[in-house]
Amino acid sequence: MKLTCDISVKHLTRVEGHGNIEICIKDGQVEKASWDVVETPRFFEAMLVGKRYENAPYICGRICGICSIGHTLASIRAVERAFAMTPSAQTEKLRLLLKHMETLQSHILHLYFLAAPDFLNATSVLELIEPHPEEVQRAARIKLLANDGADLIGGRRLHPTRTVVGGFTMLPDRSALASLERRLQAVIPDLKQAAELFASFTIPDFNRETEWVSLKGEGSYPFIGGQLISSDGVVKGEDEYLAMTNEYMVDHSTSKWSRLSRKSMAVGALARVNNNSSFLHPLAGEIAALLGLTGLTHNPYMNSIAQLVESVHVVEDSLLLIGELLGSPWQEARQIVTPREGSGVGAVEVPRGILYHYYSFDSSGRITKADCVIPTSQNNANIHYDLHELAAVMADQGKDDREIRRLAEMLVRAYDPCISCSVH
Amino acid sequence: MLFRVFVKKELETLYEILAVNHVVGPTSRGMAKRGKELFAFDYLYDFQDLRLDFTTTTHSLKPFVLPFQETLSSFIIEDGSWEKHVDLNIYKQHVFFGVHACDINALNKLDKVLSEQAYPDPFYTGKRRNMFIIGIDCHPQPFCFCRSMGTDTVLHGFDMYLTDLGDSYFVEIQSARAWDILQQIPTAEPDEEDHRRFVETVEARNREFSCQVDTSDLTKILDLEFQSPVWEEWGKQCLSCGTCANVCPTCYCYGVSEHVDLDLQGASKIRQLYSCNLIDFAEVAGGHNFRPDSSSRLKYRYYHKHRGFQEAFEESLCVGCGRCGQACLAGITVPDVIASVRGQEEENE
Amino acid sequence: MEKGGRSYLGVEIKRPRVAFFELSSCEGCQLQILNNEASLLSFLSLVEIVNFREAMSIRSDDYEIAFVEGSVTRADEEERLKRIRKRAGVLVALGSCACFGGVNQLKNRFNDLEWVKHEVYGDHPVETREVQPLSAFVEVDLSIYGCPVKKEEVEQIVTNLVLGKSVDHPRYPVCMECTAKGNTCLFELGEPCLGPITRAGCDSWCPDNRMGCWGCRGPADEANIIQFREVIRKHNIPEEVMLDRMECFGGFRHILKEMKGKQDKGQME
Amino acid sequence: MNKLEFVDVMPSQGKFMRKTDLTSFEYSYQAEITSVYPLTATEKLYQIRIIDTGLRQSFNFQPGQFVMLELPGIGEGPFSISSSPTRHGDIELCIRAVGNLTHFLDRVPRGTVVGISGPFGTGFPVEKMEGSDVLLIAGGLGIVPLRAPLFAVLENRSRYKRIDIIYGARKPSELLFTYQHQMWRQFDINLDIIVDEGDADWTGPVGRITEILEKRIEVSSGNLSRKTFAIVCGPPVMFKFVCNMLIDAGLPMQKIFVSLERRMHCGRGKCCRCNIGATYTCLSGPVFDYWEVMNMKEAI
Ligand SMILES: Cc1cc2nc3c(=O)[nH]c(=O)nc-3n(C[C@H](O)[C@H](O)[C@H](O)COP(=O)(O)OP(=O)(O)OC[C@H]3O[C@@H](n4cnc5c(N)ncnc54)[C@H](O)[C@@H]3O)c2cc1C
Ligand code: SF4
Ligand code: SF4
Ligand code: SF4
Repeated sequence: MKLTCDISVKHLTRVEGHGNIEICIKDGQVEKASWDVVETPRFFEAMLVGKRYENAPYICGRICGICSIGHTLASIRAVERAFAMTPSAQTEKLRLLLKHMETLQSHILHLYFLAAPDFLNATSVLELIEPHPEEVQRAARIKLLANDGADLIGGRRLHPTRTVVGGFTMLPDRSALASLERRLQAVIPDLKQAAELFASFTIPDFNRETEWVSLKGEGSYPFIGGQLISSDGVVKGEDEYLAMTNEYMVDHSTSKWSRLSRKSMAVGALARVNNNSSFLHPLAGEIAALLGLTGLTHNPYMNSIAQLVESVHVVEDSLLLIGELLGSPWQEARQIVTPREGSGVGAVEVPRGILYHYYSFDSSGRITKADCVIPTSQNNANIHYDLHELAAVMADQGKDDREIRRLAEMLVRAYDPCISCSVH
Repeated sequence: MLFRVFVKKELETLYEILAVNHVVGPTSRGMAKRGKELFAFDYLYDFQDLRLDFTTTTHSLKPFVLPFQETLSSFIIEDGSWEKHVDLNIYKQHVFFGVHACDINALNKLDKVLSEQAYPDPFYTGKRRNMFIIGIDCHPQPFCFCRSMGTDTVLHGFDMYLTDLGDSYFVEIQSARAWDILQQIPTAEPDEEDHRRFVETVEARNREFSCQVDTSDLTKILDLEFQSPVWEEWGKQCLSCGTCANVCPTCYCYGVSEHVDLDLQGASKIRQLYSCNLIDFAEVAGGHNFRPDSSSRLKYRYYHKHRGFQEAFEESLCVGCGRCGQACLAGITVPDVIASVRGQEEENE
Repeated sequence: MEKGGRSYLGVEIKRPRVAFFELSSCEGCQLQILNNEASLLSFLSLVEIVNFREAMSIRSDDYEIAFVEGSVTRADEEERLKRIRKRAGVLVALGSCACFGGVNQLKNRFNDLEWVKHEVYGDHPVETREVQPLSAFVEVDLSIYGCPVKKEEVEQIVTNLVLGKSVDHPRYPVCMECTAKGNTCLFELGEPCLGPITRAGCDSWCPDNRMGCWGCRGPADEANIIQFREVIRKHNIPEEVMLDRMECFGGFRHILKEMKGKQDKGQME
Repeated sequence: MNKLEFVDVMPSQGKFMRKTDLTSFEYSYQAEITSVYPLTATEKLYQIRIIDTGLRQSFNFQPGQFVMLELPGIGEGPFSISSSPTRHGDIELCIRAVGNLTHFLDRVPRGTVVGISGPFGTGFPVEKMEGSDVLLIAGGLGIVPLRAPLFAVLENRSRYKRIDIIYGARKPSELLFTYQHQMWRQFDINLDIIVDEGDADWTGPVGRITEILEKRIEVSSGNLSRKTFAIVCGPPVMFKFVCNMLIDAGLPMQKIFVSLERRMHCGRGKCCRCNIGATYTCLSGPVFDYWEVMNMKEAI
């Protein structure tokens, strides 16, 4: 049977930002399959020019509501590296803990609110409230915990208020930190249940060999700074991010595209797990194995599973961090900042992949040039080529319109694209 | 009035005896930019945090008796009918450990309006009735003008009052409760030497006062100068931000607002302390504002404190703690304003 | 909960159909609404959400209240906005981007839009124009300020909207809320803060966390800018820091324009 | 043992600290709106009855006093009682829809239960006025608080001498209680109505309230008898003109009464919102004689 279909999804739902899917198949041949980002660009890199350094994290956090913590931290890191500052061990721990809270909340949001409805035949989480009350409550519980944790450390769950160049304006209350620890412990059974739920879903079987790019773990699962690595064997320093991302523009998209050794590459939870699985904490490792996430996985739909594994990992890691933080008295929250001429890169693993901020400063600490490379723009090309391949496979299997559309939407969602981020 | 003395190290015992209650006292809040230490009244959990040598606190004790926000009543709404519930929010006994005379006087003044007039406020009165107050002699600061307001000493409104004699404390005991508690630590009847040192200490303190306000005939002068152009000048500087009222130990005015719960099944009536310097303080529905400009609002604040209250209670509603002037970012202070109204600016510069 | 709505004190209360839309923004304000873990269910029984792209696939063009997040930076957004305006009985500007242009309008300070485009996209053609708030194109019935909006406030506003109660923003500045909390003023600590001139309502979110206010809610009624500059000067804070913050969210754009105009005419000392 | 004993304020004794004083602070009577009459486009007359019979009977007020009316979750505000004091807790309020509470009130149906507290404030000394001429001067909504003393006077008509009502409104359509004007006249009351601008059906005089007052003063050949009392209610601008005319006509300041309006949030002399200087309009007012008014800065 020769399949012919024309699929056009204008403004894909349950993703952050505006993007379209077009698939056109004629007589079993894929004529067109594309992923177009139509979000309006906001020009953050230009906005920053001429601004004093302390504006950078504040403004850049507003690139994206979901990963504002990640942007803020990447921005701070870029500034601090440009000024040759080394954050204190305490600041590093608090930042990582804050980062974990964002990762947890974002992953849970994606898993339950954006992805799960597809597996449970619903159009939104609202429809799941009645048939699956415990699941929805569980998701709300975990998300609440992560959000509360972010409030506690960063001052605010989105667009944090305590994070500044040099450290924190204010340190969390110790007893509140201890209660966060207890709540994190209590959430582990919830995560195990979540793993069971996702184990019961049929993840579409689709593989396309991909180059996976992430930070390189050195003794621990990497989130903030360090070397860059790809599953094709490329290793580069943090400052060489441009050689790792190679952004370019395409006509049908307002977001930039990226490539490394192949015509496209991918970043995100799956890339991180693929490249650094040996550093996962024990329970996360167990769950990865349980859910079939072993070896190099080339099925993009497994990104959701990788997110689940990471959710467990960050909870385990947060417990260790809080233990260390509570183990010693508070040190000075904030260092004095002395601006100087120079430039710096900050690379941070945000929920959707590796994020880079780069700034150069004049001697008074004003920004002369800024650059931000966002995970979704690194993934766009890969999403696009995945869609093409998916369409071809589906056409071969003679799947109908509806099924192709469903799988295509799910595919894009699996990447959890953060579009307003990517067209910052 | 009864007096005792006890050696300083017994203070910790006294603290521990009282620590079974909620204890609120002056404690450090770190350093300000200009290198002076900041203090605040807060709940204490450790004697080490108690700083009886504090200079002044940015905020007064007011939040403990008149919280910034308080639920006056809540409603259960069931379709057509409703039920009103009032919870007085009276909590258990609080010990206020280390309060200067001005702040005790401030509470006494608040009592006049909130507890002793018609319609006593049970929310306030309830908290006032459950206070155990230990006063402590202060260290006059360059902005304190309590002596001008007659509030540098306090005659009532506390349980005991401490004066630091160097190696011991001189205690004035005002309540039977205080007496009973002091039975549990070794104290002695003050002797001649203690009396002498007490008088000396008081005199030394009095010499430290440097800031003054001329209050003679102030009520009349305020009336006479009601149209004075100086108010315009101060009005231009005022940020209309309400900070002065928030830090003031005697500002008590408020607004009430009602809120419906998200599920429409409950509602609440909340009062929030307000400030007469805020733009809509005297605005009525329809838009007419009785004090539309910052100068008339600022004038009203002085008018209420130094004239109106005087008329009603024969005392001023200002204890001269100087907090408002310290907190005001525009630098508007009571001594400056009053001097200018009296036409004495130069002297005060 | 029954579909038809209920009554409050005998007055019938309809459950309005509500839609959420976003123009150029970070979508954080919508996220704040999703972040209502504890009260989401009550929220949903109060209003019927018929359009929320970030959370659901089904969409409908039949709605009474439209919440629009983000600012207008392209012709297609202007059209979308005008279409939404036609359909919605009540149009709500959600967040500072929608109310004032938000951080997005920072690019407006460059007179040369071509330079802006080139700085980010090189020679690749992209469409963009001067960033504008919703009110530049359509009538806005209600503004919810904040970057991000405060969820408690959004809930209260939505409740009032449904009940037909008016929505009154505080008219006083952030300092009122901040000093009420017993905070140490940041100026004491040598930090800049726009609290004295910024509209309250956020419950002094930033100063509570020892971060000076950046003015995301725009100016308070009767913001005393002249005196505030004096405050900044007295505390030895560079005026540039104050201007950076006033510029950040667009709320002060009229005031800044006025200040600049005066400066150009040499009227400022 | 060192736990200090908790003092419950409720059972405590003392001068102003009787239990009833303290409990009454947030107390409100539940009262039912028994009927609603639209009077004009923006004003409605509400008949409100305290539900509990005993409480209703013991509810006493003086003409000129006000109640705080509360709709849970919506708002609370002061409203003058506009009905006869002999009707106790069966009161009438005439309310203009201007803000939150008042617009919602405009929507509630008959039968709705509201909260009433009070009565608060001072009243007009109608007993003292017995044996005298009474001049009631009202502008706009000012007729509402005047209705209570008017009822009191009507119920004892024979104890008073000449009674004049001078009532001004912006437009004929804004005149209140038109259905009662005939009845007032039947009680031998001189009712003069004037509007700022007439309409097609308007046959009465057009102009300012002061014009009528001038005529009234002329009747007494420029000198009001010293046995005259005046009650003046209306917008702030009106007070000054009217009261000055009365004083010029020889009326002592203590015989001129006005009802002032200020923003109020408690009605109980606490919130300060109604302060004029430091005088609480809610405790010392809203009814003041003109001497008191003259002595308060920024009163009018
Ligand atoms: C002694 C007195 C008697 C009054 N009698 C009447 C009357 O008989 N009929 C009538 O229609 N109106 C009367 N008013 C005015 C009436 O109180 C206000 O119109 C009403 O409170 C507005 O409330 P709102 O919630 O609708 O307005 P909003 O603007 O939403 O007001 C919010 C709150 O501000 C306060 N407030 C606002 N305007 C006034 C005001 N003018 N006076 C006092 N408080 C105000 C109230 O506490 C109110 O709840 C009287 C006012 C006073 C002081
Ligand atoms: S000095 Fe200022 S803060 Fe202190 S009591 Fe007087 S008015 Fe209040
Ligand atoms: S910190 Fe900011 S908001 Fe708070 S009082 Fe100071 S200036 Fe005002
Ligand atoms: S403190 Fe200022 S910047 Fe922060 S949320 Fe409030 S208004 Fe916005």
